[in-house]
Amino acid sequence: MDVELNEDQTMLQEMTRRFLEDRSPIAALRRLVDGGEGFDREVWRQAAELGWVALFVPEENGGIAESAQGVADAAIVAEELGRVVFSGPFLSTCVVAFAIAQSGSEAQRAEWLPGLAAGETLASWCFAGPGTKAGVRAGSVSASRRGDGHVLDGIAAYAEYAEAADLLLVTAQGVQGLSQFVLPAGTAGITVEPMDAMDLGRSLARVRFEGVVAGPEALLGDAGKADEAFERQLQAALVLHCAETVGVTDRAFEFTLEWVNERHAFGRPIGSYQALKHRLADHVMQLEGAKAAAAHAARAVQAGAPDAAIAVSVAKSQCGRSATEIIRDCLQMHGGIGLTWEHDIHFYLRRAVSNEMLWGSPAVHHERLSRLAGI
Amino acid sequence: MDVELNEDQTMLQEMTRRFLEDRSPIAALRRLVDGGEGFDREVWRQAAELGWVALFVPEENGGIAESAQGVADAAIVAEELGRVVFSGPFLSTCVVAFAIAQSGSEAQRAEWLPGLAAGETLASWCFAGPGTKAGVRAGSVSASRRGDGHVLDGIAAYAEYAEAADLLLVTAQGVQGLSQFVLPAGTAGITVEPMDAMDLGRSLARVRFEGVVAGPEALLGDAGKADEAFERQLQAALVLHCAETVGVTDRAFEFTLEWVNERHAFGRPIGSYQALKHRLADHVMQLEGAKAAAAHAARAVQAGAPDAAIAVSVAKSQCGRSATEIIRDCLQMHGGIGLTWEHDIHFYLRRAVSNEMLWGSPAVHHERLSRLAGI
Amino acid sequence: MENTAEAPTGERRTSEHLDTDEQRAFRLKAREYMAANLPPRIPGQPANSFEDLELVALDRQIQKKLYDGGLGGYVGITVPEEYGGLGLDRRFEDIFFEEAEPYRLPWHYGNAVVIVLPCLLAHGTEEQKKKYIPRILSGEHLWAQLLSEPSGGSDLAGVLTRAEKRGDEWVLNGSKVWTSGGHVSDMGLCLARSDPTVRKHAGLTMFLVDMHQPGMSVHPIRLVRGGSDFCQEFLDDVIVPDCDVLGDVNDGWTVARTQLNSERAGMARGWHYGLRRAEASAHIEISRRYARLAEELGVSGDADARQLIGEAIVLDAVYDLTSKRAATGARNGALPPTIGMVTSLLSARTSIDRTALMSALAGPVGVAGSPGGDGPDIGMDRVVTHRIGGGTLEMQLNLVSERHLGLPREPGSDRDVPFNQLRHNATPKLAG
Amino acid sequence: MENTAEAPTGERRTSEHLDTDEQRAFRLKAREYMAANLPPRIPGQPANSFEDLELVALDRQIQKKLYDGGLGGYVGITVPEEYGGLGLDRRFEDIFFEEAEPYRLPWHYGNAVVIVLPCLLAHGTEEQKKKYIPRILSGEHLWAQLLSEPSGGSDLAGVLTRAEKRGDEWVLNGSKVWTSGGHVSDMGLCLARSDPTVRKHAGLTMFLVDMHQPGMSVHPIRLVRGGSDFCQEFLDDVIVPDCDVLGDVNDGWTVARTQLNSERAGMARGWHYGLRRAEASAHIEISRRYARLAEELGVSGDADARQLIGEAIVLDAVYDLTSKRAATGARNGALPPTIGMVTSLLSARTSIDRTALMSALAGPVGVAGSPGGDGPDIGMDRVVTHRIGGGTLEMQLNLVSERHLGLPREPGSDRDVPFNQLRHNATPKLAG
Repeated sequence: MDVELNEDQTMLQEMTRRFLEDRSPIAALRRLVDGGEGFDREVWRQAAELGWVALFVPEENGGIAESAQGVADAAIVAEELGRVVFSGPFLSTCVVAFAIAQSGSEAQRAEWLPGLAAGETLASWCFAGPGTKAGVRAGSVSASRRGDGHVLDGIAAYAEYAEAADLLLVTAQGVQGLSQFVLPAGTAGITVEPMDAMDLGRSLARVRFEGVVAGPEALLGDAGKADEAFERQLQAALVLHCAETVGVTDRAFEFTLEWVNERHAFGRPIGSYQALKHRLADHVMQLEGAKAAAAHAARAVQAGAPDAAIAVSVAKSQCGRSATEIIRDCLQMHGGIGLTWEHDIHFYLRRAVSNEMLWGSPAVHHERLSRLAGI
Repeated sequence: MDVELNEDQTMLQEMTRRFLEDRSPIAALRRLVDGGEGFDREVWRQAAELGWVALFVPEENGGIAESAQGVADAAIVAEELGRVVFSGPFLSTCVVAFAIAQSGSEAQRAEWLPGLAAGETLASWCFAGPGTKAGVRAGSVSASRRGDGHVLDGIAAYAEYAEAADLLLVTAQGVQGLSQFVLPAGTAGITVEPMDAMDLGRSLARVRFEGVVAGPEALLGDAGKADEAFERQLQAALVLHCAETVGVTDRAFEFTLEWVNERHAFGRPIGSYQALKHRLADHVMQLEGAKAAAAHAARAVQAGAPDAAIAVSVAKSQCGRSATEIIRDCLQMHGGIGLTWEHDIHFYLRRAVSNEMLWGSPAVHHERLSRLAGI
Repeated sequence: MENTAEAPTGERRTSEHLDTDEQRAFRLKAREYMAANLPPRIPGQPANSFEDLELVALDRQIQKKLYDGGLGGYVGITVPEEYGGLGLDRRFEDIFFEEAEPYRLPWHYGNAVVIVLPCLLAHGTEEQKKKYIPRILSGEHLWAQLLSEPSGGSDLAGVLTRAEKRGDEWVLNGSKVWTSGGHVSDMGLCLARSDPTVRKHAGLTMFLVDMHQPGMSVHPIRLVRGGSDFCQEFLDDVIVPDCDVLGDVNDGWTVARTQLNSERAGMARGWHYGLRRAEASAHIEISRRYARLAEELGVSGDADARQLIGEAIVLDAVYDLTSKRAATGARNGALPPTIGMVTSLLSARTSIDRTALMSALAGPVGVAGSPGGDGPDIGMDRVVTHRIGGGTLEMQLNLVSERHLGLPREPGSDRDVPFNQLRHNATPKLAG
Repeated sequence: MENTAEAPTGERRTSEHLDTDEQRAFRLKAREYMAANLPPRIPGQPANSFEDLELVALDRQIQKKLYDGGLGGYVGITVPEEYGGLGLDRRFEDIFFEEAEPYRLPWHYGNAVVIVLPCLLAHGTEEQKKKYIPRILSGEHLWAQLLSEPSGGSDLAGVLTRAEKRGDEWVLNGSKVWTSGGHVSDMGLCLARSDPTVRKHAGLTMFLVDMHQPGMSVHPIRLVRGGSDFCQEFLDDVIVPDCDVLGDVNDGWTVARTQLNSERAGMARGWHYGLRRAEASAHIEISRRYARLAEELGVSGDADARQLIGEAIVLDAVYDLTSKRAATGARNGALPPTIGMVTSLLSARTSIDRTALMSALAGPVGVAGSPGGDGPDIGMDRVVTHRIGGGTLEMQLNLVSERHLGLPREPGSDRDVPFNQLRHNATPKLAG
């Protein structure tokens, strides 16, 4: 994705790809789905050992975050995950680890980070509301002061792997502003309702908060002052999300290219027909656009650049729309076989469409960009 | 356009086409533009003799409107006008004649209709405001009661051939609702400011009303009760506008088909290349859609069918968008020559883009359709 | 859009005032018999869905009822009497469909009456017509088309299924795919390669195949979304007697052309006769789905959502008006018969575009929702938006550009080469 | 987007800290000389516009100043000293452009330095290099490319212009078109057919043509919107001495390939060296045009307008990021050189898409407005959205699919046939 990877990053990429080809190829997803399972915990633990979450965790809490490349490196991993339509709590766990590492007290960091880094603790990030514009703003859960703590009420939707999570990071709206809370999954008043998701490799849930009591030990950072921290988390999450989408698209495009070179119709490879060629040329153009936007977003967020907020929205719109459009047409180019359950491409397209709309649809990011443009 | 023309209509179509090929081919427009003239009054008078405006005027006022086919027949003429990118006040004069014939007092009809039918009186229809959403609503001119008449203030934009017009039909907003007025062009307080239009075959102007006194003889229909009449006029106007757009598209598509069959590249006609073929296939599909929608709108408005309001908006969106998209790509298929002043196609594309946006852009009609759908 | 029954129009329009005495008598007979014997048309009920075995069984009964009641079965009115039809002219067929509007018709016989029947009439021996046509009209035989193959769906003349002559019968081996209702059909129209040593169009033969024989194994295909009414067949020494060759040996492509043209003509007409309402009188009706969806999503007041809905309304209406205009124009000669290809293309494009609009409207709600809710369906519509029936989009675009617009064909590279010297694709197994 | 100067970045970033002593000395010399001699870079001023004769004259002066000041002219730093350059390595060129950022550079020499210079270096005789290269660097010669012809712009090897040998000179007859700045150029690089009896790529020769001779008549082309800096030339017994054949006789296609590749490489790099800002450091900047336009149109608060603007921001940023990434990747080898074709395609697509968005945003305001206002420009942008430079969209799509993706070429029908047996198009006159 990025054309300026350093040696370590190239190694990380190769290692991740080899691990996934070996332990979590697309055939593994098919088996998980047919078996009615969500994801493979053993694979996840091994992956954690490779340092996937540790990228966000400081050394003293069991991580390797001194590399100062956390987001950019994790984006490399995310892109590889996309290529195999990986099923597992990578994104949510990373963002929660990032949040606790950045805003947590020493006690919170010591309590949660080692488990997250080791793949033993799973986390879910709860912030989005349930509507059509969900994905970039928090506020569907409210926090009201009670004693030295807060009471939380409301619904967070599209929470990834909440069903499996040990830990929830909740962003809630109070009278003074946003606050964030770290809560064990079993906290009284929390109900997790699994959602029916078209992406068969991603567990999503609605999390209902009913009079949930969050003590001071659960508060992450200062009460009512989490707006900036939330935006940083969102940016980091969008970088990973976009990188993943690029991987999904890249891989589907790759095997479609193989297919059109190999499949013959009327005595010629179908890839020699100009109509397909021109469509594929447009697709690679959009894909290059997605790669450029995603790579720039990773760099901008990593560096805390002034255009980071713009960069992630540009990337989210470009990656999301191009993924759906490209893979939809790749499926088309496969003819009828692309519509069968037996072919892999539907897993790619399911994730593409799903990623286009989660974490802010293109429309949501276009609106955000207008706002960032001062309009 | 319509697949169910009767014998008279087929004759009208042929006669109109012959007349235009003879008196007003596209080369005539080029001469008018190069000469800095607006339109050819002599051609207009001859056209009126063929009954173009008379279609809307009752027999007793010098017309032939007993055929009960006014709108549908005029749509046949409009389509032919589109094929040569005709420059002249057909649309505005027809709508004003229609309005006076439908809502005018006996005196008003006797005063104005014979001149309109004969091509001696030119008329402009003033209603649209100046903004981006202009085209389907009146209200940028206000009417306030004074004595037994009204005083008009405000600006109407995009008024066709207002500079040349002898007569203005103004739709104005009063406290009770819309009112319409028929005013001689020279009435005190009216200023006509020509607009710079990309369609070189269509004169447009802003018409400024400053304390214009409109006596009771100028009032068309009842004060404050013109909403329905206005909607009927709008529907009739949209039918003609869409039919014209279909003609523009049809002709540009036709000569592009000739071009791609004749022009060779790499030893083959360019029309044998699959990429062009597929685009042309999509274009003819959209063009057929435009024809079907325009024909249905003509029939629905003619019959006063319950879906007439929906039908014109469907047609306006489909005809406008497909015209621009098809002709833009036709220009593309001409290569560099299509971009030269010497080639005709830019006149077609200018009218297409212009027609897409005037009388309500696609966005305006989509909004209107949502409203008509009860949303 | 084409595959569910529409509600009968509130106010029915018939051409009753044009009836002759004989026509009037037929109309009254049909009216009375249908009222007594046919089930009502239920809006939203699938027209054909071979997965729904009860519905298939119901259609078998309806077809039989229509035949037994002297109405010729579904579409038997213009079929000559010696083949079980009524031998009447098209006007009677129009009357039949006018009267049938409130009732369900046996739409699962679509393949049989729209495609197989014209092929039998055009190319069948007297013996074949007398044997097979009455069984279609009486409801005894459901037919399938055994045409596409897993090695290449678009290149229909490139079929690999082999037919070898052994004595006075033929032995067929190979695989067919995308067969609607293969698992419930009694007979199949099957194109196979009888001579691989000549150029590909020249070595084909068309067979009438008994689907109920041991060599024929039929497997329903699981599609992305779950089941389907498509099947893949494996032909393992399937036997066809000499008398069931349709048309001449090695002249199967001639029959296939009739078959394809009949299918296209059927699509231009609206595929299943009488499925759509009468054409000329139709008004645009905006689907109530949009208002309901906007309400459910809470976006009724959003300017951008209203844009998407307005656009969707235009798409629907344009598709509807275009296909009705095409049907009228093809019938009265104002448009060439190839206009059906344009309609078919528009149908595909419309569904692609509509699914994109609905997906944009729903945003995340369209990709995940409460179990059993219809949220994720909106997202899934984007996955399955392309169609198998009617050929791939690419083939439709080729057809429209070459047949309808008359643009030059691609320089062909495989038309004049002996078939066994061409490169062929592997034959994947599509059924799970 | 590519054709106007950008504002110098507020905060300049240089690689000064990496300089050796020699480089540091060069940098300071350049800095001082430029400050004293070059006009400032004015944001929005056209980079090149051959219609603007004053700007062309200014660039001639700037080029001369750079040469006289010992900076090698524009892009002469890496050119060997014997041809008038400085004979330094690329690092010095980078320093030159870092220092030149606040100033106008002689961008009208783009054709000469990006395209002609590499052709001369690769294929020129020693005599040609010594004669022509110094005159480019010193500002004496502006060059044009005489390549496309009215009979067919995409099929470059299909040129009809004839070159006939008469004694020790060549006589050229024909017409060329889409020549940027033909009317102000001193020399032209001209491809002509020297042998029509062989296949089309084999009978071409490249000539260095003096544009100031009687047989050469140059006519500016009037485009849809008014003037243009494109010309059509009519060659009527244009004379070229033998010594001005570039490369071998009948081997002109080899030179033309260098020419096309140089043009593409130039595009990938950002066409005019130094026109864009340094790559890696760039942030996304949202054009202020959108806020101004939204304000003027009164649509700042409209949800649907904000969608269109957001989309336009994405288009701009993606184009910018993609071309910068392509330039970096092509330079460090992470991406193949063909990536420039992708950028070029994206540039065309972006302008098509952006004009559509702006047109939708403006609605009727974009098709008619006050005389002198910029309303109708928005509509007209949709008319002129396709580009002539860089080949047609179709050629770009072919290039990306065949060269970048490696998809099979179309079966060619004209590559092996003698040129005079092919069908050719007529040669229309495009200039009014």
